[in-house]
Amino acid sequence: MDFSPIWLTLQLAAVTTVLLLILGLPLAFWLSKKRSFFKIITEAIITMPLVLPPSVLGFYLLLAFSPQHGPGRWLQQVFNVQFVFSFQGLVLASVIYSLPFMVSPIKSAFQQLPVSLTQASYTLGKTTWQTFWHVLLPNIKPSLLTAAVLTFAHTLGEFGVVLMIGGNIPGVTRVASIAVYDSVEQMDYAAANNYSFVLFAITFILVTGVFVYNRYQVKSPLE
Amino acid sequence: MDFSPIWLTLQLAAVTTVLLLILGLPLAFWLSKKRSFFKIITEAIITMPLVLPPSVLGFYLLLAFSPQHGPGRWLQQVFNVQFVFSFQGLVLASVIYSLPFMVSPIKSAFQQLPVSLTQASYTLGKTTWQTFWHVLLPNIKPSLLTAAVLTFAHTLGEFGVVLMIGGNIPGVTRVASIAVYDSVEQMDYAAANNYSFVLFAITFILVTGVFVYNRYQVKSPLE
Amino acid sequence: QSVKVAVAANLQPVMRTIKTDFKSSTGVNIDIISGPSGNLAAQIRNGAPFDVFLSADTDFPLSLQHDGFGLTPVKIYAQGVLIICSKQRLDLSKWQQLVLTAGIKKIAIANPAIAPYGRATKQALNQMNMYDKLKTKLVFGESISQVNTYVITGTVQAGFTTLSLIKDASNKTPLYYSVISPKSYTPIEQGMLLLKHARGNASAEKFYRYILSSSARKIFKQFGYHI
Amino acid sequence: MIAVDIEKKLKAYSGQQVLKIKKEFGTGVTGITGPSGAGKTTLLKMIAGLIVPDTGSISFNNVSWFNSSLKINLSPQQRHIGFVFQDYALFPNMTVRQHLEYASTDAGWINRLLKLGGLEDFATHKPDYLSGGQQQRLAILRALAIKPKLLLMDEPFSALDSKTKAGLITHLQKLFTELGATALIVSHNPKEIDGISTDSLEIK
Amino acid sequence: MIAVDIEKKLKAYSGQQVLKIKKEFGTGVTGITGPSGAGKTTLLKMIAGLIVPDTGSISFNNVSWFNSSLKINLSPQQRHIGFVFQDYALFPNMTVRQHLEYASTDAGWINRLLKLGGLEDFATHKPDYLSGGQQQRLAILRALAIKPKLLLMDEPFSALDSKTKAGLITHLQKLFTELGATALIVSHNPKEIDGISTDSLEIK
Ligand SMILES: Nc1ncnc2c1ncn2[C@@H]1O[C@H](COP(=O)(O)OP(=O)(O)OP(=O)(O)O)[C@@H](O)[C@H]1O
Ligand SMILES: Nc1ncnc2c1ncn2[C@@H]1O[C@H](COP(=O)(O)OP(=O)(O)OP(=O)(O)O)[C@@H](O)[C@H]1O
Ligand code: MOO
Ligand SMILES: [Mg+2]
Ligand SMILES: [Mg+2]
Repeated sequence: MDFSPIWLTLQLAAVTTVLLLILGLPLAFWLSKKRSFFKIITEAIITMPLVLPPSVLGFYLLLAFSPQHGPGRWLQQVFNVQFVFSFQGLVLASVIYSLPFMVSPIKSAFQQLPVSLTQASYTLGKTTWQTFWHVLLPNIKPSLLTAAVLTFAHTLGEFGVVLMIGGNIPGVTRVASIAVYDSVEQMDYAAANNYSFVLFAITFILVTGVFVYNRYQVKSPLE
Repeated sequence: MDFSPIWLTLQLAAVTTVLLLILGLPLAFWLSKKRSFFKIITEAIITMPLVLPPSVLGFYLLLAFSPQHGPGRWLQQVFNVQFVFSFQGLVLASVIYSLPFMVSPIKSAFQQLPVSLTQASYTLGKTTWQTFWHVLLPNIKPSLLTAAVLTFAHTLGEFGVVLMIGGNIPGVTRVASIAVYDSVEQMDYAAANNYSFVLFAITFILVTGVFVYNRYQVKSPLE
Repeated sequence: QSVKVAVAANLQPVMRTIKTDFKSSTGVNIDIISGPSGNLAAQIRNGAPFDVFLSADTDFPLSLQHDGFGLTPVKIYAQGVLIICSKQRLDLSKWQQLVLTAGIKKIAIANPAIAPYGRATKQALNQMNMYDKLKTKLVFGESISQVNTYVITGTVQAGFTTLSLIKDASNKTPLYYSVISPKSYTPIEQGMLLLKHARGNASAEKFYRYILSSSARKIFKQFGYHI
Repeated sequence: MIAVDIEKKLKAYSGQQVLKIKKEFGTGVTGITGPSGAGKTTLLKMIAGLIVPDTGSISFNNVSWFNSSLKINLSPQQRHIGFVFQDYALFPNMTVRQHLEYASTDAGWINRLLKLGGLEDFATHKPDYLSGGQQQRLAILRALAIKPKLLLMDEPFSALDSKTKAGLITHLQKLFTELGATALIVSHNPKEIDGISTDSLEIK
Repeated sequence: MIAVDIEKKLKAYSGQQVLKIKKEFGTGVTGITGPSGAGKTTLLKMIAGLIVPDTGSISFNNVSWFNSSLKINLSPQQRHIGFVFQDYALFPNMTVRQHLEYASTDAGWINRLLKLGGLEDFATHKPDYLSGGQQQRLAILRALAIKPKLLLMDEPFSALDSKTKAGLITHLQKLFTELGATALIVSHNPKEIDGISTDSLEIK
């Protein structure tokens, strides 16, 4: 059995989740604060990729990054990077695609925290950033974990975009979801079963691990 | 332009979201309370479909519900229902597929509520169910909304499972994501653009509407 | 009563004309579901409610027929022509040298496992001892349609596809192509099967007969298929 | 009449501290005092059924609410208790009136309580928009809304100025008599309930 | 020395209520009293920069903190104030010691504060595991941790028994002198700070 699709998928999901943590946390925080019309529009735009079918996103990425014209040509000529049929292309697509999965739950959690926590931290002379990091973030840990798991998972399951801009290249863009699809269509149910089983096992361990860890986070003082 | 794929998609997303609200809310609540090992396993299993690529899920659904053998054959013979290549099949798949998107954010939000709210409600003689309904649920509204929007959106964007067990049948299983994919394949870029645009417009209105509504929910007392 | 026709991806350009022509002569509307032949066959096995199957080869319909999914014997309705094609102004008459140059970065072929045109491409390239040399440049489209998409959007510099793409009048993108020597691959004989699901559907039978009729043959010819 | 005879280990200090209470509280008001951290809140929560004692028994008017050897443990709902939480535990989603409506359907009673707490003008405010003293009064009113036979009040007057407090206490005393209620009031300032308390308990 | 001359509309009653304060507070302790809902908390929050007054000015030792006509409005951080919130506003994620470490890096000072508040034994506890009085003392210690020149304390002793309170107040007085601090203490029980207060303000 060829393990490269699984390995590739895990890499993709991990890289995407890390990038989105870096990108999504400040964004969620910014969005959670008092709303302006501009913020609402920003948030709607961020939410878009989630609402759009992967095939639509894939189609537009294909058009945008075709090395023949537009941004794709420019990237190709100036940096010699190609976003279609490459791993970095999948990363880019996943980041766009999973962004709302990171941002939304975290933003909601921030909104549910009492304002007085922030106020108390401010009176201690702490900046917004310090408050964010030491007070707010630690108090939304369950949501943070949920968001990270959802993002990782959503990326693991990415299929439509990859089908569109991946090109099914072994070791480069042939992720597990594509490998399974491929095996099924070839009626190679044994291979499909193997891939599915390995993914199942890995993710079951992962998910259970997270939950067991999280168990100790749930508060139940005195009882 | 043929609007049936868009209509179908909206129907699918709406039915799925409603079913998942009914199913997911009590489940999230149950999971948010003190953990047992059994619950952790349950939660891991619920989270599975999310972590599995849609093609894997589609594969197993195909195996299970193909009228060639097993439960699919039985359903076909006894009830004359077929879950593959039918709308009810897509609903079933979407419910399984989107379950964690409903459950996870709501569960985290419940965990972040102070225990004393529940205790206060209990001393007023209220049952767990009444407490859930009148005290806990209203206080996690932002997360609830987020969960519903994520679920709806995730279903709108469903592609892999549908491609696998839906079969692109006009008016029955050709949802928008498939229609776009198909249009691109047929090099009918105008149609692909149209579908994309309509989806974009609908969801932009939806999402902005939700956020504008939610704006009034964000607390900022006195300031 | 409408007819659900599962067609191999290479037929997409021609099916639009077929659909209109069939509608005007019989008044019957057909729903077209297209994809790689292998996918369609797998779906039929799993209960997809298709009436007629137009494959890009004979193997898929034959095995379906063998397993009892068919109502008729498999009939060959056309023979496909494999080409190499590009959106760039390239002199493809010497494509065998050209594709090895650095200017050609990516070449699209259809997935050999599920698309007969991909199978034929692989066979031809192997026969010319080129498959291994090109391996790092190849990207795999799900079907001929996806290869076409990659070619027309310019995401690949060249792709192996069907001649019907060139003959499609509705395609406004100028394309450059060259026919692959027919000796290098087993002829792409495309077979048709009337499926079990069509039992009692007179329109489906009508369509089955229509595909073998002279008016349909004329259209296939227009689109570059050999009859 | 409530009889309590319980033990509970407090996970408090680095070492351990055992809370041991054996006492009968009659109808009327009993003041409970004791230093901060002694276990006053813990005692009330055990009586309410929110925390389970390690061993012992609690019974109210000869109905057993808790008995560790008989494995009896009634739920908080079954005990029908009015509880004023030290941190109020108000519902952020409900207005003042909704708090009371959640607990009672008797509109006359609700209006009477609102008046008693001086919150008529704030009936449509949510807790976030109330001052500290207003919140505390709401917590008291909510506990009274279910017309309980047993009231457990955890520092219920700590945020009130002396005038407001004096007025409220007078009203409460009348109400307790009317309801025939037993009230246990935790207070760090025993003088404030001197006028109405008939008994007292000091912890530790 | 802090000079306050501000106006703020309170969205409180169905009608409206205007809070008008004009006063200079000198070094030492000023007690602030007034009925529940008068605007005591609102006043402290305006001085701290957490709520913006409608008009007027606030200055501390001749530095302007707020001036509506000059559009000056320093952030809470710039004002360097010790604030004890009426509802404590403790950080659920931090232990007692972490609260103080978040505010100060001076380990000696932190240990001194822990001792002063009688919380040495609870240094590793999180707020959820503290009694009401312990929480309140932590809120006081946290405000002191940054060694502020101005302390705003909103009902800081409401959850403390008289003995604990008396001890704490003696210590606080020493500390205030040491820091040369100005303290405004909101209290519904003016007697409790009688011994240390040098001035007083009654609202409404
Ligand atoms: N949820 C909890 N888990 C573990 N220990 C707790 C919890 N709550 C309180 N404690 C500890 O138990 C002891 C008793 O707490 P309790 O709240 O009953 O005190 P109290 O008498 O009400 O004090 P106060 O007057 O300060 O409110 C304290 O030392 C406290 O630290
Ligand atoms: N966040 C808020 N938004 C609007 N109005 C508020 C808010 N907080 C308090 N109020 C109202 O403003 C008025 C003054 O409140 P404030 O909290 O300053 O009173 P206080 O003097 O501190 O009373 P207490 O002694 O009860 O704490 C009250 O009538 C209250 O209802
Ligand atoms: O027309 Mo095919 O089945 O994609 O080779
Ligand atoms: Mg207490
Ligand atoms: Mg106040």
